[in-house]
Amino acid sequence: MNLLVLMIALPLLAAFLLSIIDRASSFAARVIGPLVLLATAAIGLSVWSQLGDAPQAVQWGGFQAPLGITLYADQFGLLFALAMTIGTLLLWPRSTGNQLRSSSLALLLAGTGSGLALSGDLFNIYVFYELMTVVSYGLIASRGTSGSFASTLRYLVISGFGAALALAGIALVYQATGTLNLAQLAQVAPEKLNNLQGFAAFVLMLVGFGVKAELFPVNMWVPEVYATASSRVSALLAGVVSKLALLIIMRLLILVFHQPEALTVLLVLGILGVATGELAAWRARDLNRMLAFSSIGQLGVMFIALSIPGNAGIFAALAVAVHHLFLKPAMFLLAARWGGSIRRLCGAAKTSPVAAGLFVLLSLSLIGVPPLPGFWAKLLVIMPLLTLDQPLYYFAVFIILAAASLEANYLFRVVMKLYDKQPTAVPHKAHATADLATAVFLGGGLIAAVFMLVPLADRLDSIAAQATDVSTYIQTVAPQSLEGDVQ
Amino acid sequence: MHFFELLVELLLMPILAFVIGLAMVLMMRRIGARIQRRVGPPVLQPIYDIIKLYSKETQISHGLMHEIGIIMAVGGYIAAETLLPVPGLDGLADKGGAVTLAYMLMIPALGMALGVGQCANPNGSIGISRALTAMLAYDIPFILVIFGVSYVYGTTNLAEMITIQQQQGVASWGIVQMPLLALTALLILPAIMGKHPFEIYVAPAEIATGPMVEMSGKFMGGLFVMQCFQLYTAGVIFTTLFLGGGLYWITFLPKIFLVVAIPMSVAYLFPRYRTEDVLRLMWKWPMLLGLIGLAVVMK
Amino acid sequence: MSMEFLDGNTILYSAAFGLMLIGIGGIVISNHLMRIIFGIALLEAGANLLLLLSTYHEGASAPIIVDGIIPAMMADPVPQALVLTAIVIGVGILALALSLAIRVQRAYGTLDMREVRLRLEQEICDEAGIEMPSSSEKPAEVIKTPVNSVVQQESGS
Amino acid sequence: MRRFTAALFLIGLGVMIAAIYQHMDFSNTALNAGQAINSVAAQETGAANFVTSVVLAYRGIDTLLELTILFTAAMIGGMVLGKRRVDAPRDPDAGFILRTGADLLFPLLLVVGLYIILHGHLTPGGGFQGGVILASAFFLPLLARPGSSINQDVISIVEGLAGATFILIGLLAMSEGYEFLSPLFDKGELGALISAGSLPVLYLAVGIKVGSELAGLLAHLAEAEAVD
Repeated sequence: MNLLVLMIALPLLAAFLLSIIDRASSFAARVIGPLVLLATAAIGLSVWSQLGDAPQAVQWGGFQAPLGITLYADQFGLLFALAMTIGTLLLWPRSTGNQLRSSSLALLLAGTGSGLALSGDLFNIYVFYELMTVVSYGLIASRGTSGSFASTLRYLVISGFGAALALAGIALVYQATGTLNLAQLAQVAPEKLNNLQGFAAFVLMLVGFGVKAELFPVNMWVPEVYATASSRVSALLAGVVSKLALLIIMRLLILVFHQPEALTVLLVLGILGVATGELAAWRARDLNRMLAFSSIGQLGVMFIALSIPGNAGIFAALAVAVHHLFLKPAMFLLAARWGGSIRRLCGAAKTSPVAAGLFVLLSLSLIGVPPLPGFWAKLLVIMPLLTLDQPLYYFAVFIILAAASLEANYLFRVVMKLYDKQPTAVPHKAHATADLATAVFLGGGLIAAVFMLVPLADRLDSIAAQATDVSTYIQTVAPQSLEGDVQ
Repeated sequence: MHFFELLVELLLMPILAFVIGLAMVLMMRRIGARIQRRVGPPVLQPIYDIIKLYSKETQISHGLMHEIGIIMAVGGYIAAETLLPVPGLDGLADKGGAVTLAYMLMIPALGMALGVGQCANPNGSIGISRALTAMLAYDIPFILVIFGVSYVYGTTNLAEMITIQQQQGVASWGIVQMPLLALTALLILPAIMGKHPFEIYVAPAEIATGPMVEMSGKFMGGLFVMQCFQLYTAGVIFTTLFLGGGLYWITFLPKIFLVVAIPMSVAYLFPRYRTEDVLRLMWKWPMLLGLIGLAVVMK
Repeated sequence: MSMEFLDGNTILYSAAFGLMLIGIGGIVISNHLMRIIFGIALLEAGANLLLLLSTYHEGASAPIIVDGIIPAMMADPVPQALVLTAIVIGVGILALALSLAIRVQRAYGTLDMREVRLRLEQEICDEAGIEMPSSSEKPAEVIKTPVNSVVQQESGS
Repeated sequence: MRRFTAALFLIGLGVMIAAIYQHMDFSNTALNAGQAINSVAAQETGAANFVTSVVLAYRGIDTLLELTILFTAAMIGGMVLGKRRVDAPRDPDAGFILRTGADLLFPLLLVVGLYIILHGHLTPGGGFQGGVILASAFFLPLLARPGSSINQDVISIVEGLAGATFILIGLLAMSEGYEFLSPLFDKGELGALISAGSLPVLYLAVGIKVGSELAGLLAHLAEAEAVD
């Protein structure tokens, strides 16, 4: 028995019962969601503290792997599960007309995200992923404008396309190996998936799971959705949910797919993502879409990092992901009141000096100005790229550096407007206290990271090392062999 | 002991850079004067200028951000100096490398943007948005150069680059090995230095608008100091990448002065470019040259 | 692998891949939202069939014990359970897509994807207070609403 | 141009699929998780229908999640479609045949649906299939009488309780010291109606939940105002 499953089960239970609770007491319905998430976060933290170097595996229903479904908790997965839970808590969606539904959706998102981060079964990952997708449709559409419906529908089309492809990829994997358990796949993959079929399965799943990770060809939804969804939802999607999709791709790369071609595919798509995302952000004239495009670019950097073979790549991708996890939600929260045309921002620093200062700090970190954490994260990507000594990897370095100067350009265009003293016709509204407090909290995390760089890097390194430790994964899950016990 | 040595180096490097930068400013002005058939300022003029600027009353200050901006602009360069290896002083060069340097050189422009953005002057904003665009214009070819060079030497460590070039003689100098990239760097050098003919965003003295109007007294002094560092940095980077750096100041100094002098004397012959044209120019010719150069060295 | 042209596997796998191709074709080529949604449904059907085929072999009986008799060769129950799950998920998403399509149709008066995109872009730009960037592509011919004229006025002023 | 690119893309995809197909190994049928389940499922779960064992026991969490997906989809559907305006035009009344047929079929569908749900662990079928039949039982009258409507409040209570039951059974297993969603109760005789421990209870919850959610979703769609 392990309490870890409660991180998934409790939010689902609360979400199911929320409308019934609301009938009894609307106050209870308002507070129960955050309370449940606090409880699950506490469970996650307690498991984290006892985790140490030994990952844990839980079999749902007590059935032996690979027959049942495995829940695999290492620091890597648990980190993102906690990020999802705490992130949802911080960015608890507010909606005027649909508060009850929004609360249910937020609970579902937290539970699903934790499950996605911890799941050790291929099809189970697919189901979790689909649920998270559906929940994000709801969160986007909960704004209730016709634009949010249209962008949800377009998102749904791309997502549905990707999900079906991922399903086909899973079919190919099961066809080749006869198992869906990641640990067992890790055992048999070198023998059975190191061929064209395995590569095809990887590409199909990459496209499928890449939709949420804002992978290059399937990220057309990003600017529309982030421009039409409420800013808290955008912050959740761009900050946390995209990282979870990335985590799946990382897991698949580490455990199942070892083809060198797979890395090349990632590298090329990553480069294209960075180039298109940053150029589009440079051209964007409204803050929401600028941030959305820049998020595409950042995820492109993570894909480039993933394409570095071995431990260094996972470490670098993890560092960039964690940095982005703090940074993007804060930026979207600031964009809550500053959304719309950049030109309208003239002089906004006057009404909200704290927010403006914070925006400067976040921008500097995003560009990668030393000594802010963003710089070290990017350096972790660039350095191993340079040692690989291949033209395409060098080109990736060039793209990342060029992207940094583009970022500097467009972000400081915004900063300049903020500090412009010419008044605009419409006076600026100050930020909501909760938004600003959350953003300051996240920004404070960034600054704190500057002073704890070395221990932080060590910790991330150990997390990455644990994530890439395939043999421990197999030993912990210990799937029974399929040979012999068949008629 | 080791730590103390490093501390001295970190202090010494910016100071040296400042002094040499002052000399470069003087040289640049003299060149400009010669081309325009004037006598030019006396030897100590840059020092007089700084004293004058700092002793003048600061007429207007736009609050904290304004000052932070200038501090960032100068500080960025000071930090960059500690990353640039010069004869006898390595500083942080073997820790940072070319990539860190590329990021560092972005800071001053951002600092300027931050500071000037705070001013009420709309023309200041225009000037800064031009400055940012100009930065974008030269940064992309600049990065192209940096990574072509690191590809050839197989390292991003500037100190190692110097060692390689010094040990293997002139034939291994960057300018011989990759002339096209060197030419690219030379083309963008005036833009990196923020000098003629790519300086419309600064528009010093002649035009009564632009960011400089808001910079009086100590701010102007800060910018003047920054200019010294700017010239010095550009010269040292080029020398390190392409001219073998230097083991002794006696060979190193002529190189960096030459690097600054040559593009300056040519650049003074051209009229100023508009910012859009800078972007077009930079992304066309130096980019093209850089890409060809890259193709040549990567084969 | 059998080289016969029309063995069971060939036909079944062709059906699965064919359904997927038709579905993708519908999504990629068509502009009408309903057709795109049906394309997704077809693509899902193909993927489900592929999943079901993954451990298919001829002559296996259903994995059910009837009257205590255990069949000699039983089909693999896992893909069946997976496909059941996948179908239900597909139904949920399909219903959601249709609900959204109803609302989009009500708001924009059209289900043409290009036009929906254009209107969406217009809406985002209006909300943000910026001019819509003029596209180099030629505008969709079906547009009757004065989207273009608004753009021209704005850029002219 | 766009269509040309699309066609090119499709051709490329076709070639890729053909290549995969050429390399695919069709003989791989012996060694897989499903066959392993076939050999142990009867003892471990006590259900005669092994697919049910997989759906509810071995992969029970998948089932919980797909229920949640349906729940979420129904909830979002309600949110997106919104309430019907009072003065919105109604569909014309259905004819006599449909009305009578709906009335006649209602009890039959109810019985068949429940039968299929309750025999899910023995015969093909189960909560999902039976749930769909239940949903159609409640949906048919809506088609027959366009003015009438399903009480969405009741539906939301029923689906919430059914979903909670599923999770609570899982938590019950945890409180007894097993893992979440472990099979509970006496397994009984293989093939009997009352057997397989907690699986039929779970399937009943699934059936009711699927039925109420689909009915709610269909009702929302049917209620949606026709476009003028």
